[in-house]
Amino acid sequence: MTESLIFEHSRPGRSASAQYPAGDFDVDLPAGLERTSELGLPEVSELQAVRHFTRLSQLNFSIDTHFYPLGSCTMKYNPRACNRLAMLPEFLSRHPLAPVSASQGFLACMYDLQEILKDVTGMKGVSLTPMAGAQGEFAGVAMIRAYHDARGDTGRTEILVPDAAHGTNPATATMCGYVAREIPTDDNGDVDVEALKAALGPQTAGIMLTNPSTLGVFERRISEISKLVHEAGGLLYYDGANLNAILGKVRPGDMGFDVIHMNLHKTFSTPHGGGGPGSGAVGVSERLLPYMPIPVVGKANDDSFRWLDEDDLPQSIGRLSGFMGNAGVLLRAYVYARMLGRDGMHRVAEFAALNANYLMARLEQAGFDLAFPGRRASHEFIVTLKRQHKSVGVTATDVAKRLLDHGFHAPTVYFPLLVPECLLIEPTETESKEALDAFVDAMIAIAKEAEDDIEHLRGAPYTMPVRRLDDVRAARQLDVRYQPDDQAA
Amino acid sequence: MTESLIFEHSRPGRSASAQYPAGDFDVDLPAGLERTSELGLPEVSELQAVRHFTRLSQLNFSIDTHFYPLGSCTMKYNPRACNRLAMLPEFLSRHPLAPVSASQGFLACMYDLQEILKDVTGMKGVSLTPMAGAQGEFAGVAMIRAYHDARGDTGRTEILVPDAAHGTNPATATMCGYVAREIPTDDNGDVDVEALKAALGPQTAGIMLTNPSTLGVFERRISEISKLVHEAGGLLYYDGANLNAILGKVRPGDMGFDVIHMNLHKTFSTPHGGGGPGSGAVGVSERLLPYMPIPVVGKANDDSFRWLDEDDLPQSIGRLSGFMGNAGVLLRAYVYARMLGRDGMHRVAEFAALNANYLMARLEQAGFDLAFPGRRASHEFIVTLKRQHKSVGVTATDVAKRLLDHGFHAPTVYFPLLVPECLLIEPTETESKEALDAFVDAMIAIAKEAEDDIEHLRGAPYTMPVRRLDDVRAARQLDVRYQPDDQAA
Amino acid sequence: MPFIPHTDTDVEQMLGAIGASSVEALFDEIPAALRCGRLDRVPERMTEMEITRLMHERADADGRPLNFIGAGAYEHHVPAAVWEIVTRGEFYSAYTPYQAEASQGTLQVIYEFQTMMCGLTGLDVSNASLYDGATALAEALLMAVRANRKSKSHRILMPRSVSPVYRQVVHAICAAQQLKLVELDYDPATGATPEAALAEHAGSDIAAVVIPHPNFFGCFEAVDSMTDWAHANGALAVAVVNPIALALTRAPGEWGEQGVDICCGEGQPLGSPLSSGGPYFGFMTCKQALVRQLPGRIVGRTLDMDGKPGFALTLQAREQHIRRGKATSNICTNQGLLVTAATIHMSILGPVGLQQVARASMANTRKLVAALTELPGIEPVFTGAGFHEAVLRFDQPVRPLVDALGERGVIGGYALEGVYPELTNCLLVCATETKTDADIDTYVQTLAALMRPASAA
Amino acid sequence: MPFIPHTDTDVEQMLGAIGASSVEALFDEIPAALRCGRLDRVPERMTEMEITRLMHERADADGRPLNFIGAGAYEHHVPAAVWEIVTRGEFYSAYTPYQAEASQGTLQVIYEFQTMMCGLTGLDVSNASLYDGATALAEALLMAVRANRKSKSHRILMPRSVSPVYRQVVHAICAAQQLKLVELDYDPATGATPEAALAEHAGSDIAAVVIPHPNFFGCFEAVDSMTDWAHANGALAVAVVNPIALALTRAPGEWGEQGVDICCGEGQPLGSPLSSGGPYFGFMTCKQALVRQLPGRIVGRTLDMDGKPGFALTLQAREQHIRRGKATSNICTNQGLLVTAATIHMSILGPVGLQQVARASMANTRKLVAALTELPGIEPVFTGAGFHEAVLRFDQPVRPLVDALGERGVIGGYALEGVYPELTNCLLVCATETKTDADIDTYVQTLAALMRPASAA
Ligand SMILES: Cc1ncc(COP(=O)(O)O)c(C=O)c1O
Ligand SMILES: Cc1ncc(COP(=O)(O)O)c(C=O)c1O
Repeated sequence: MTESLIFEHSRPGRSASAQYPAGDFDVDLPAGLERTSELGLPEVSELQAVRHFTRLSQLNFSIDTHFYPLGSCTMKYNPRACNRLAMLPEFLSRHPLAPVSASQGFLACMYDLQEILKDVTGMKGVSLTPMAGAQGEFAGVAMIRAYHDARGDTGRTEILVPDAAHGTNPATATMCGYVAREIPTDDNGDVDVEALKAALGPQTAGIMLTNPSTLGVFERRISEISKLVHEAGGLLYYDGANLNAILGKVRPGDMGFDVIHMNLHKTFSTPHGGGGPGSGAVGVSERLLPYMPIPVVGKANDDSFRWLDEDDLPQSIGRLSGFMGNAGVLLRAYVYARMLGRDGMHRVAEFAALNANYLMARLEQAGFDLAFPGRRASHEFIVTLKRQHKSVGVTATDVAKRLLDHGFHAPTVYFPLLVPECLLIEPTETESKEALDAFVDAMIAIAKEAEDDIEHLRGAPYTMPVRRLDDVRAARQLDVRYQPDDQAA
Repeated sequence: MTESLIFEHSRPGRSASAQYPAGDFDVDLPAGLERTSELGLPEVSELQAVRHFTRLSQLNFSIDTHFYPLGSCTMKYNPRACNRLAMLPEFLSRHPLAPVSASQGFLACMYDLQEILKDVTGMKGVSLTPMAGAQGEFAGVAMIRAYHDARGDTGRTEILVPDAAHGTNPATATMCGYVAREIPTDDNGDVDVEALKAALGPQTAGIMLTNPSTLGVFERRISEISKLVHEAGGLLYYDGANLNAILGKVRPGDMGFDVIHMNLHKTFSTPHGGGGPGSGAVGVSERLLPYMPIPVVGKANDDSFRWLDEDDLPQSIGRLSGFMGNAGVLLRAYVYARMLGRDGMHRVAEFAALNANYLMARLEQAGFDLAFPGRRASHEFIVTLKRQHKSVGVTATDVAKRLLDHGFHAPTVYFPLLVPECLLIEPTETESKEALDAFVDAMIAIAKEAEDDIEHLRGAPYTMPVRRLDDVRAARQLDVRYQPDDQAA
Repeated sequence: MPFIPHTDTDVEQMLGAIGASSVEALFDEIPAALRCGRLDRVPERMTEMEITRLMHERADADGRPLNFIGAGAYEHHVPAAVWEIVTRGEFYSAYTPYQAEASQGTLQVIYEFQTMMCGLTGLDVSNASLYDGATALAEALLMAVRANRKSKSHRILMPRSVSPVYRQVVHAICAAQQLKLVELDYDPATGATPEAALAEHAGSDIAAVVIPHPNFFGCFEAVDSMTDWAHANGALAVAVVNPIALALTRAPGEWGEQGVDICCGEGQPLGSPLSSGGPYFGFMTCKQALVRQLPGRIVGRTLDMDGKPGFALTLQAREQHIRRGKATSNICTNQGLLVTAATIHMSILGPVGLQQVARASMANTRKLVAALTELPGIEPVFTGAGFHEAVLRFDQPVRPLVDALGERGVIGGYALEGVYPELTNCLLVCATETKTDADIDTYVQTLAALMRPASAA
Repeated sequence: MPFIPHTDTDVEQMLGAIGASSVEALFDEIPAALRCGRLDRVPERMTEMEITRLMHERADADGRPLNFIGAGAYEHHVPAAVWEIVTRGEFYSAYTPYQAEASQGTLQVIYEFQTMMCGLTGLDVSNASLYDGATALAEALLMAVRANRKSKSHRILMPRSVSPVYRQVVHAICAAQQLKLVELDYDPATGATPEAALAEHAGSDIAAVVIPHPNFFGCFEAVDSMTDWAHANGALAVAVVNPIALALTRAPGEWGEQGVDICCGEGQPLGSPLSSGGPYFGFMTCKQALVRQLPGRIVGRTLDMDGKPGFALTLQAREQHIRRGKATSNICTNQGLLVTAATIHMSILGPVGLQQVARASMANTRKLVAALTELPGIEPVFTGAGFHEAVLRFDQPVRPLVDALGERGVIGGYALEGVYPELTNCLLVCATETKTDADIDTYVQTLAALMRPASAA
């Protein structure tokens, strides 16, 4: 099953005329400014568009159709109520610059959400404006910079980043004008504290950590690390993309972190949408409060809600979006948070950990190697195929592609980079035991196939709309837009 | 791709607890009335339900995914706006017995729709309450009965029905206490007027016709038939299930019909929903006005809208539904009618006929036999495989099943019953020429396959979730509910 | 041209292939005298943007008042997931599953639905839906008359405690087939049908007895003895039930000694929004022996050519498209999409959810009754325990109160005197799980303010 | 336990398989001192029914006033089909298409999107989105600095007619990488950047010139000469555009002699509802030569093992997950779902639809300006022809008027004095195709009633 390009359905003169105003309008463009080339948009009927995109959608795996144990991505159930309620006509039609008098309903939701996020992270202030994790990181590191700058402490040029960190961490450090310096991981998956000590110094602006780390294990010496970094004059940044691991169990604020971003599109279950939108709300400790990105929602004396902007936070790192970030995503997160409630927050990490540890135990019993045997899984864990790669040549990609044929989305592969042939597996708390068991069965079958018929395995997937795709060709013979005289690639 | 039964996902103690009130409630059931057996409902999580039903949906063909030329069913595009607007929270939450003061918005839509339907059918009154075509037929024939009864003309016991008529026509006559008497069709697809004359008499209560008939051709002698039936003291019923054929071209009222039902789920594009809901609004001529089913929407002196009920229409055939029929379907039809507007109404039949006649011409040119060559197609037409059945043994079912493999829903097969191995093909006005051309290509390929490899053709479909199903077994070894100790059928 | 994909070139080429000079020519078999002119009363077209605005305005005009009416249509919470899935194109825009292989989604949903309805009602077979609860009862009675082997009678014992509208609909649909409805009065104290009302008809030839559960007043009938009485008197027992009540009460298949023969009802409380009265769906289940008299579609599980299980419409020989004038009913299109909604709704709520909804609704109506009857001049009418509906008598005319409440955003109940002349000044009220204590208080306060002058008078 | 499927038996069996005594034991690596207590500020859970009601109440509190603000977010009709498809689970609940073979739907949508954006902007390559228009401009300028081979300068010429918020965002994001924004003032008569403002910087080392189209005031700039000036001075030309304007005006790829190098902008007008400011999406296209500097994801068409075409993410070596500290940007998650909406929106509207929307919006703003300036005390500020936005000066303070209008259900415009101190008493107003003559009249009448006393004063 494949679907031709929308442009191939196009015929000159066809249009969905219920969708735009008819008639001649009086417009006067400056001479010479008129459009001369085609717009390059397809000309199709409404039915053709509906059919095309409905069919395209069916070519996707998604949480709503498949178990999707993609590590570090928290593919859990996205309650449909969140979508429905965020899309009430009033919310959809509210202009971002509408006066606060016509915005109290919306602002109340945002204010409440800020309060909830403060509590679950143990931070003192929350700004909702960052539009994804990476922008939250940017906001966080920019606040660290603003903090040092405000104190005239301008010699700090480095941000420390564990080698296992997500790529956005070093990339963010760079965007904030810092040099990212890598700290190695020890054999148990913990930060190498000796190496950290060696790296710390007057040039240290801060460290970006996530705990549990992207290796899926809890950094047990966190208090010590926190002390070391603070003593060196640096601040601690918490990459809270994966708060699912600890929600209601331990709070970044209590671990000594100064700033955190959260991926609401993971922990707070807003949808991933095939690549976004996300939301990377940031929480800060007392000392970073003045630097939060604006706007933030505050309460006026009369208990009505109002925007806090540059007048209220003159030292803010400023604005990071045209308005206040991904408002509609925040509404979804808010609805989710209210449906979870206090006890539900505590349960998230409990059942995420239960599922991860169960799946880890079952896979280990089935003969798979864990990257960090003997450790607890957090909400995720790593299987390494290093041994099998050596013995029969199987790769993480082979297993990933074959899982698709078994009706499972693949785990994250080749991240973190330091574990060879790694599968980072995150089942999330919303999956049933049966789903996990079925996944184990598939993994066992694939391991057996690797032994018995590695060639067949390398040909996977067999049941998807396309067979394995040629990435090298994609990059070398770049074809990134349809041109009518194209032959099919 | 198949999906296990929802019951197989069930585990005792599992539930979607966001969806119901928690807590102990004080209820006092009469002693001995308490439930003793299980409810028999599955116990699944919200995600499991969402995933299960999303996956099930993908097993269906539908207009939104496939060309669906199902004759007599008018599978045209269902504009998404109709759905969205009918599902505005206010419409969804309106109780049917809410006072008219809180119902003016809804009633205005219904009143407007009545007016539009009057105009397009050329009738004097419209009642929207019947819930599908068959109930519209019931209402219509019941009005005919009420008319005769009111005049004391009680000896009329027969309803005439052409042999090509839809099964609902004779079934309706029976439900209304009449005997259905069949009138044969001549070789051109017209009613055999001589046979009609012979059948008419003092026992004739009326005739149920559709024009164009279910054979896809226009009954040219309709005025004569109308005159004959009226002269015999009978009334004319128009089965308006397929108004797509004539919308804006000729009106049943002008052809002399006394009563008509419309399938709004066909001509007015409300969705078929895998088997309903429909709407079978009825229109009547002057003489049947007093008998319309209630309620109807009227205007009060102050131009506000109000219900017309038994007080206003004391001779009404009565109520046919708990409230006023499928209100939400009527809202969809109303939105559609307003988006079409006057010119759009005229265009429906024009382009439905253009598509049907084009497809008919192309298939004839490709060597297929038409049931009524030399006639114009209405919105649909019939291909008969009689010749090919004789020569190579191919059946209409074979072609139907093989079309599925080509990505097309099958036409209607074996209806009308009098044409052997028939395919009743209705492309509708919302399909593009390319879709029709692709269908012709598939038909040609299948015809060739019938010649070359009939066995392979008989094995079709090959690409659906299941192969051809055993209907005989289904009826003989009746398995109509899941029982936990079942083996798979 | 909204919804029409044809370009000028398309039209030209197509006419060429047909050999017609114009689109008009395609209608040349229609006698010229019959051709219609402009449709003057159809307004000019609106764009989607314009109709969207108009519909919003009309929706706003009706608002979302606080609703305390039940009377056959109940406001329950429907999980958002239900309609987000139901309106997926593959369910929404598919036809009746005539081509089974390309309709396994719809067919499996119906099979699961049938299983759930059999479970809830404690019977063996379910159909795939009828139009609504009222027509389901009409079809059930026609079926009972066909199916009753002990009696050729067309007489039906019909309690007056059955919804008056249902009784009207049954009359409208069944009278032409000579069904005779014999009314049984209710006990003015309990609101239920007294044994004596049945006893009166002992020994007379009766096709079926209707047993409402709960009845229109929200009261429970003596379902066991009514079922047994029917069977003892050669009649079939036909239950008409609110499916939510079944979450807490004994299944009709288990009433009396043998259980009812046919059970039907309004499916709306299972996932259909109030929506001005429809689309809802009627359901019907029966004992295995009666399956060939069951009207409407039925889905069965069978095997494909490879021996793999799959689903298909079955026993179609009962239906109009095969049996024509001798079919079990003329029904064709039914309420498929609502069945899909119900199946998803019941799956998401599960047994516990449905029970909790039932309990909360009962408890809320109790609270509402308690709160309203604290106002002077309002008394409960019936003593029997009831489900989520109750009848209250006022010391003053209720219609003006209902109107006045309506203007204040409270839909206060259904005035019964139009349908039960003896119940003057009586209101049928209902509070489902959707009502909070604050809502009940709003009702009471609003009403109190309105009643004061009348009570004083 | 909302959203948790585990039964007690499951938990027991799972702990058994793990060899843990309790769920708590799974957290035994967390130092006890760090374990958190109850989350006191998180309220108790609400059922879906309860939160539904709360959200309805909050939505109602804000209502649906008549909106005449643009200022970077435009109210356009979005076909119902768009979001009914976008929110299908397969799009809504999928992740970034890392496993290409199981994500062909999303990937093909992005490929089609890229094609459309290249078409609209007249450039060669598009990415798969950035967060929003403001951050897209920031990324475009970082990219320009990286990509400019003629200059190592970090200076950017930034017209003051660019949205003030965009300039703030660019500053917040780019300052740490040493970008210097050099402001160019606008001509107080035309509202556009005068040639002289650029000329001042001739010969100085500049990385890029920003060209807004239309600018924040709704005015058109001299796009051709600005583009040529940039190229003549060794700078890259970076356009920041409203995509709707491109339906009627020359593509940035065709401005001046060589076209702009990079084009970016806010994608919101292409199918994203206003939604309080987001989620929207930023878009960015550029010349082929710059593709390796383009931030964000890019989808390419390639072949599978059988030689069949398919789609995959490509040129990932630009991105943070591969290049880490040296990536073109830190962006990872982008605005995929909005891109899906835009692709469907553009497909349904097509070229004619988009042009008609643009024309109707321009015409409506003209009408609005004409109607408002008929009131005494209101004058247009700029003479130049503009797009669907305009600046009006009042003879009295505008903020109180805006507030008072707001209370009457009219969102009257955006007061400019906060961001342009020189534009005291000035309002930026906008009327898209969604506004009728009656709406404009409502605005005028409401305003007239409010202004009278002040004008009289
Ligand atoms: C550990 C970690 N940090 C940061 C990010 C970046 O978040 P986003 O993709 O929302 O920018 C992710 C997710 O992709 C992540 O898993
Ligand atoms: C010609 C004709 N008459 C009547 C009907 C019955 O309509 P419904 O299925 O809505 O009851 C149909 C459709 O099935 C039909 O095609």
